[in-house]
Amino acid sequence: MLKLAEESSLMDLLTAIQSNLLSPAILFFVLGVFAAVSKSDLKFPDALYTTLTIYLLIAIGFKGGVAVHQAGIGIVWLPALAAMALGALIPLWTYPVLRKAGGFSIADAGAIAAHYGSVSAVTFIAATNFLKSIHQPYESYASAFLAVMESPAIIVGVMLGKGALGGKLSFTDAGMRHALRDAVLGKGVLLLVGSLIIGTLSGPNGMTMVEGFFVTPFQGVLALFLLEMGMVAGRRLGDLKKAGVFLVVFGITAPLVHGTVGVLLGTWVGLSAGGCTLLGVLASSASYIAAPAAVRLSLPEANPTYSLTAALAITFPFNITFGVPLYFQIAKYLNP
Amino acid sequence: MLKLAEESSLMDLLTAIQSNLLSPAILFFVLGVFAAVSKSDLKFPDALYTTLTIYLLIAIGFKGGVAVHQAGIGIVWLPALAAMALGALIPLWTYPVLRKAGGFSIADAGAIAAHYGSVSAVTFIAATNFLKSIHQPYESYASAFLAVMESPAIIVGVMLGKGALGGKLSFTDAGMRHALRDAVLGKGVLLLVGSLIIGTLSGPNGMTMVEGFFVTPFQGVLALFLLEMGMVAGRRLGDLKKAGVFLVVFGITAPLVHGTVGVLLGTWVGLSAGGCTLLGVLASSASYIAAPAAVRLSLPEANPTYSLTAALAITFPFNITFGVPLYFQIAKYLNP
Amino acid sequence: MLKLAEESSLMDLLTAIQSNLLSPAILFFVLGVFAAVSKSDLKFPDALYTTLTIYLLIAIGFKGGVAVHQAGIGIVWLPALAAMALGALIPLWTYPVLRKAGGFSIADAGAIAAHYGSVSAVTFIAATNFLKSIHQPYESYASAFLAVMESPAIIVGVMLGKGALGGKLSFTDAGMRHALRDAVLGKGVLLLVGSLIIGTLSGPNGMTMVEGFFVTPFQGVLALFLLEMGMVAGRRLGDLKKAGVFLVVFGITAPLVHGTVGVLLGTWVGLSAGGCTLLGVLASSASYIAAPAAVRLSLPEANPTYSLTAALAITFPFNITFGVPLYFQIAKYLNP
Amino acid sequence: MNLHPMKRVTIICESILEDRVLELLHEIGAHGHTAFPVRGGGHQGERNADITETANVQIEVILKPAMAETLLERLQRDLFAAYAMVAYESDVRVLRPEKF
Amino acid sequence: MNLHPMKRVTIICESILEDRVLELLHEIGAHGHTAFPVRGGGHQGERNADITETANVQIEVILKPAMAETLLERLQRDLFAAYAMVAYESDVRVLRPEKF
Amino acid sequence: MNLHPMKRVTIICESILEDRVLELLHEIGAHGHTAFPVRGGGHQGERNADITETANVQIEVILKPAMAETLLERLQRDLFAAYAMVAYESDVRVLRPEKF
Ligand SMILES: Nc1ncnc2c1ncn2[C@@H]1O[C@H](COP(=O)(O)O)[C@@H](O)[C@H]1O
Ligand SMILES: Nc1ncnc2c1ncn2[C@@H]1O[C@H](COP(=O)(O)O)[C@@H](O)[C@H]1O
Ligand SMILES: Nc1ncnc2c1ncn2[C@@H]1O[C@H](COP(=O)(O)O)[C@@H](O)[C@H]1O
Ligand code: NA
Ligand code: NA
Ligand code: NA
Repeated sequence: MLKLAEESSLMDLLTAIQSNLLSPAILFFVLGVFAAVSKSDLKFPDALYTTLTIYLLIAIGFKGGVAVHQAGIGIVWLPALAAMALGALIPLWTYPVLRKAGGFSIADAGAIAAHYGSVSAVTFIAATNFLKSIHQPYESYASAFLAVMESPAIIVGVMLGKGALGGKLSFTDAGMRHALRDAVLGKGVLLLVGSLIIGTLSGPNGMTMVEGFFVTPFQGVLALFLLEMGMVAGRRLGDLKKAGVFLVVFGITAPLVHGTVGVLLGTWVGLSAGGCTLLGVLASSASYIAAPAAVRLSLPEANPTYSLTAALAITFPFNITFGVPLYFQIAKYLNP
Repeated sequence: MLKLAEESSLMDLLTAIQSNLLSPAILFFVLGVFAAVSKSDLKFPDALYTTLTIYLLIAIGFKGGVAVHQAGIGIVWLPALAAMALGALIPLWTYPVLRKAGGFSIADAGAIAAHYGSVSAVTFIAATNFLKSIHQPYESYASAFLAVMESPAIIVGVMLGKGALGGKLSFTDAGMRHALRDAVLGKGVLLLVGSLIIGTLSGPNGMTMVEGFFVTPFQGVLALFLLEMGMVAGRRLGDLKKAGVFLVVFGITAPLVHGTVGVLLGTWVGLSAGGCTLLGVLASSASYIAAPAAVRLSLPEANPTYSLTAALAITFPFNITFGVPLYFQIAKYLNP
Repeated sequence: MLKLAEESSLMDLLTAIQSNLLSPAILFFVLGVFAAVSKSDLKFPDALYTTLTIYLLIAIGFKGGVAVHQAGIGIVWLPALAAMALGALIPLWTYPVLRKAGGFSIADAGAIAAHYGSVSAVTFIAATNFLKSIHQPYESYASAFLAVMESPAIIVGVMLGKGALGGKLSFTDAGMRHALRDAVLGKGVLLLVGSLIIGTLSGPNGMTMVEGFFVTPFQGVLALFLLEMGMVAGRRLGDLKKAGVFLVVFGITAPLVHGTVGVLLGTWVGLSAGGCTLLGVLASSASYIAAPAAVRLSLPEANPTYSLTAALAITFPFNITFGVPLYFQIAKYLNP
Repeated sequence: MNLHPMKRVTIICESILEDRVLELLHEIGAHGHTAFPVRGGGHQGERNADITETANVQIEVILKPAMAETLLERLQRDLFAAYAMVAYESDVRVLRPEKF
Repeated sequence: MNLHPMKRVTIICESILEDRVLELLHEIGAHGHTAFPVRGGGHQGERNADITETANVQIEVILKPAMAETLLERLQRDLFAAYAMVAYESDVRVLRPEKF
Repeated sequence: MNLHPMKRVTIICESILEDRVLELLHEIGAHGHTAFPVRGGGHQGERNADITETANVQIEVILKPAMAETLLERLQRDLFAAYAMVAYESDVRVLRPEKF
C-alpha cells in the first residue's frame, strides 16, 4: 500500500515536472540558453529587459496587494512575518557552510549567503504560473511574502560579509549604510512594496481597471522574459568552471534544503498546499536583481562571479524546471 | 433646501476625489513622486517613456477617430471648433497676467502662455479614466478636441513671446517658422491627428482588429506611464523655489479658471456632463510634450524651468488628483 | 456570362483592396511614410523596433507551432517542403534576370536574388491579418512555411553572388561560412523556428497560458510596427533614384510573378484558398531582416542600397497594399 | 603608415538642438558626423535622459583643422548663449584624409 | 579665436558605480559631466549591456588640468582595486574656460 | 602622479561589423574595448539608429602606441573598402599601463 502510494507520488512528480517542462515559459528559457550557447546574434535591448522587470514586479505586487485587500491584513501578517524571518535566518546557516565546506573568504561567503537568503521574483512568478497551469489554488497574497523577503537577507548577508561574526562590523560603515538604504529604496523593493500597497488601497475596483494590462498578458510576458533570462543564464555557463564544483553542488543542494524548510514553515503557519509551495519556492530561490546590486556596492571585495553564477546559472534554472514541481509535491504530501 | 443640495454636492465632490485618489493610475503617480523624492535608483529607460507616449497618443487618437466615424463629422465640428478657439484664446489673457502680475519677461510670459493654452494628453486620458471608473458616459470623440487644441495656443504664445503686442513680430523669423512647422508636424500632433484620421477611416471594423492592443491594456498602460510621470514631476519639485510663489499660485489658479471656462463652453455647445468635464480638463491642462519642444526652439531666450516646472510639478499633479473630479462636479451641476 | 464573372471578380478584387487599404495596419503604414517624407520629428527608439520584431516573430512562430501540433506533422511536411524548395529556386531565375536585363554585377545580382527568394515575416503577418479581417480561413501552420523559407534563398543567393555560376565558389570561404551559419542561427530564424518548436511542443495547453499576450494584442502591435516600417520605407524613397527604373519595375513584377507561382504551388500541394494566398505572399515577399544582415557580411562588395530599397521601398509597400488582396483573388479563382 | 592630423569637435547639447547643429555642420562643409544620446549635468542643471525634453545628445565630428575653428566660432555665435551646451576640440589622426 | 587647454577625463566603469563617481566629481569640484551606457570587455570579462548587473557606463568630464590629476588619483585610491573600471585623460581645448 | 601615454583608437562602423572588429582586436592583442550604439552620416549616406540594418556602433579601444598602428592598418586592409566606417587615433594617458 505504502509502496503504491509512493509510486503514485513519484508518478505525480514526474507528471508535474513534465507539464512544467512543456510550458511555453520554460521552453522559451531553454531557447534562450540555446541562443546564448550557440552564440546566435539574438540580443534583447537593455530597455526591454528593464521594462519587463518593471512590468513583472508591478504586476505581481499589485495582484498581491489586491489579494491582501480581499483577505485582510489579519490573515496575512503572520505568514508574512514567518517568511521574513526565514529570509533573515537563511544566511546564518548558509554562511558557515560556505566558509567551512566551501572555503570561501568572509566577503564571498557573506555575499553568496545574501543572495540565497533573498528571493528571485521571477522564480516566484514561474511558480505561480505552474500552479495556475495545473489549476492548483494558492494564496494570491503570497506576493507579500516576496516583497518582505527581499531585503532582510541582504542586510544579514552583508553584515556577515563585513565580519560581523569576528566583531568587526560597524553600522556607520559606508557599505553597511548603503546596504540598509538599498534594502528599503532599491528599485526592486520599491516597485514590489509600492505596488503591493497600491493594490491593497485600490482593491478589486482598481483591479477591474488595470487587469487588461497587468493580468491578461502576464503569462506571455513572463515567457518573453524567460527567453532573455535564458540568454543571461546561458552566457554564465562558461563561468561554471571558475565557480568550481562546490558551488555547483551548493547551487542545487541549497534550494532543495531551503525549499523543504519553506514548505514546512508554510504548513506550520497554516498555508494551503499552493501557498506552501510558493513559500518553499521563495526560500529556495536566490536573488539576482536586488542582491547583486546591493552586495556589489556594500561588499566590493566579494567576487560577483561566484554569487551571480550560482544564482543565475545553477539555482535559477534548477528551480524553474525541477524545483518548483518538486516543492509542490512535498507541499501536497504534507497538506493532502 | 439649497443648503442641503450644496452639502450633497460637496459630499459628491469629496467622494469623487477620493475614488480618483484611490485609482491605481493616481497611486502609481504618487509612487513615482516618492521614488524621485527619496532618490531611489528606479529609472525608466528613455525608450520606454517614448514608447508609452507613442502608444497613448495613438490609442486615444484612434479611439476618438472611431467615435467621430460613429457620430459623424456633422456632430463633431462645432464643439471641435469651439475647443480650438478656446485654446487659441487662452494665451491672450494668460500673457498679460504673467507680464503684469508675475513680472515675467516678454519671452517667458509668451512661453508659459503657450504651455497653458496647449493641452496635456495624459491629463485628458486620466480624466477619461476617471469618468470610466465612475461609469459616467462621455462623448468619445472628445479626443478630437485634444488633437485640435494642441497647436493653436503654441503659435499664439510664441507670437506673443516674440513681441507681437509690441509690433515686433515677423512671420519670416526662423523661430516663428519653426513654431508653425512644429504645430503641424510635431510628433504629438502628427500621432494624434494621424490616428484620429485612421480611426475615422477604419471605423468600428478597424476597432475590432486592434482593440486587444489599443483598448484592453490601455488603463494599465496609463498607470505605468503615470509612475514615470510621477518621477519626472518629483524631480522638478526641487525647482519650485526657482519658480517662485507667483508661479505656484498661477499653476493652480489658471487650471481652475480655464477648467470652469471649458466646462461652460462645453455646456454652451451642447456637450453632455462627461464631455463638458473633458473640455474643462483640456482647457485647464498645460502641455508638457508638444509645447516645451516647440517653444524651446522658437523662443530660446525663455527660461524652460518656469514653464516646465509650472506645467509638470504644479498643474499636472493638481489636475489629475483634484482638478478632474472638481471640473466633473461643476459639469454635473451645470448639466444635471 | 464569362464577362459577368470576370467583372464580378474585378469587383471582388477592388472590394478586397479597399477593405485592406482601410485597415488600421495599412493606414498606420501610410502615416509612417507621411511622417518620414514630411520630415516630422517622430522617431521610434531602436529598442522599440527590436522589441516589436522579437514579439511578432515569436507570436507568429508560436501560433504556427500550435497549429502544427493540432494538424500533425504528417499534414505539414509536404507543403513545407514545397515552400522551402520554392524559396531555394527563386534566386535561380531571379539572378540571371538581374544580371542580363538589369545589368547588375555578380555580387549585386546575387544579393538581390537572396532578398527576393527569402521572405518577409511582416508581409506574411499583414496577409494573415487581411484574411482574418475578411473571415477567410487559412492553415494556421503556414507560419512553418515562413520559418523554412527564410534561409535557403539566402544561401543560394550568396552562392550565386560569390560566382557559383562561374565556378569560383568555395565553401570554406569566410563569407560562405558566415551565410551558412546565419541561415541557421541568425536571430530571425532562431526566433521563428524556436517558437514554432515551442508551440508544437506545448500545444493548445500552452496557447491558453500565453494567448493574452501573443494573440489578443497581436493585430494592434502589427499596426504600431507598420507605422515604424512606413517611416523606414519612407526614408528609403529618396534612394529610388539611385536604384534606377529597372529595379522599380523589378520590385513590382517579381512579386507578381512569384506570388502567382506561390499560389499555384499551394493549389498543387492541396492548400485551401487561404493557405494558397499565404504561400503566394511568402513567395512574392522580399526579406528585409534576415537577408540584409547575412548578405552584407557574406557579400560585402554588393551595394546594400539596391536590395534594401527594392525590398523595403517598393516590394513591401506594394505587397501589403495591393499584392495581398490580389494573390487572394488569384487563390480564390483557383480554389473556388 | 601615413597618419594625417585632423580635429575632432565634440558637441554636447539639448536633444532638440540636434537638427540645428547638423544643419550648421552641413553649412560649414563637414562630410559626416556621429551622434548618440547622453545624460549629464552642468550649469543649466541636471539633464536626465529619460524624457526627450531634458535629454542631451553628443555629436562628434572629425574635420580639417581649419574647419574646426569655424565650427566652434559658429556654435559660439549662434547657440552658446541660449542653450545648455558644451563644445570642445581635440587632436586626432586618420588614414584617409580625403574623407573629412 | 581663443581656445583654452583643458583636460578630458574618461571613466568607464560598472553602472552601479555611477553615483559614486558623480559624488567624487562633485567633491573635487567639477562643474559638469556627461554619461552614457556602454558595453565592453576587459580584465573582469565581458560586460553586456542588456542587464543592469553587467552594464557599464562611460562618464566624460572636462576640467581644469590640475583637477584632472586629482580626479585620477582619487579614482585610483578609492575604486580601481575593487571594481571593473578604466580611466584615462586627454587634451582638449574649449572656448569658455570659465565654464569648467 | 605617473601617467603613461597610450593611444585610443575610435572605430565607427556598421553595427553588423561589431563582431568582426572585436575579433580583429583580439587578434592584434588588445586587452579590452568599449562599445555603444550610435547614429551618423558620412559618405555612405545617413545611418539611422532605429533599425539594426542601418545602425552604427562606436568602438573605443585603449592600447599601446605600437598596437594602434597595427590596428589601423588591419582595418584599412580588411574592412575600409567594403563597409561604412571611420577610424581615428588620439593620445591619452593612463595610470596603470600594464592593463592595456
Ligand atoms: N564639465 C563638463 N564635462 C563634461 N560634460 C559637461 C560639462 N559641463 C556640461 N557638460 C555637458 O553639457 C551639457 C550642458 O551643459 P550646461 O550648458 O553647462 O548645462 C550638460 O548637461 C552635460 O551633459
Ligand atoms: N583597453 C581597453 N580599451 C577600452 N575600454 C576598455 C579597455 N579595457 C577595459 N575597458 C572598459 O572598461 C571596463 C572595465 O574594464 P576591466 O576592469 O579591465 O574589466 C570594460 O568592461 C570595458 O568597457
Ligand atoms: N567626419 C565624420 N565625423 C564623425 N563621424 C563620421 C564622419 N564621417 C563618417 N562618420 C561616421 O562613420 C560612419 C560611416 O561613415 P562613411 O563610411 O563615410 O559613410 C557614419 O555613419 C558616421 O557615423
Ligand atoms: Na531564498
Ligand atoms: Na490648456
Ligand atoms: Na520571397
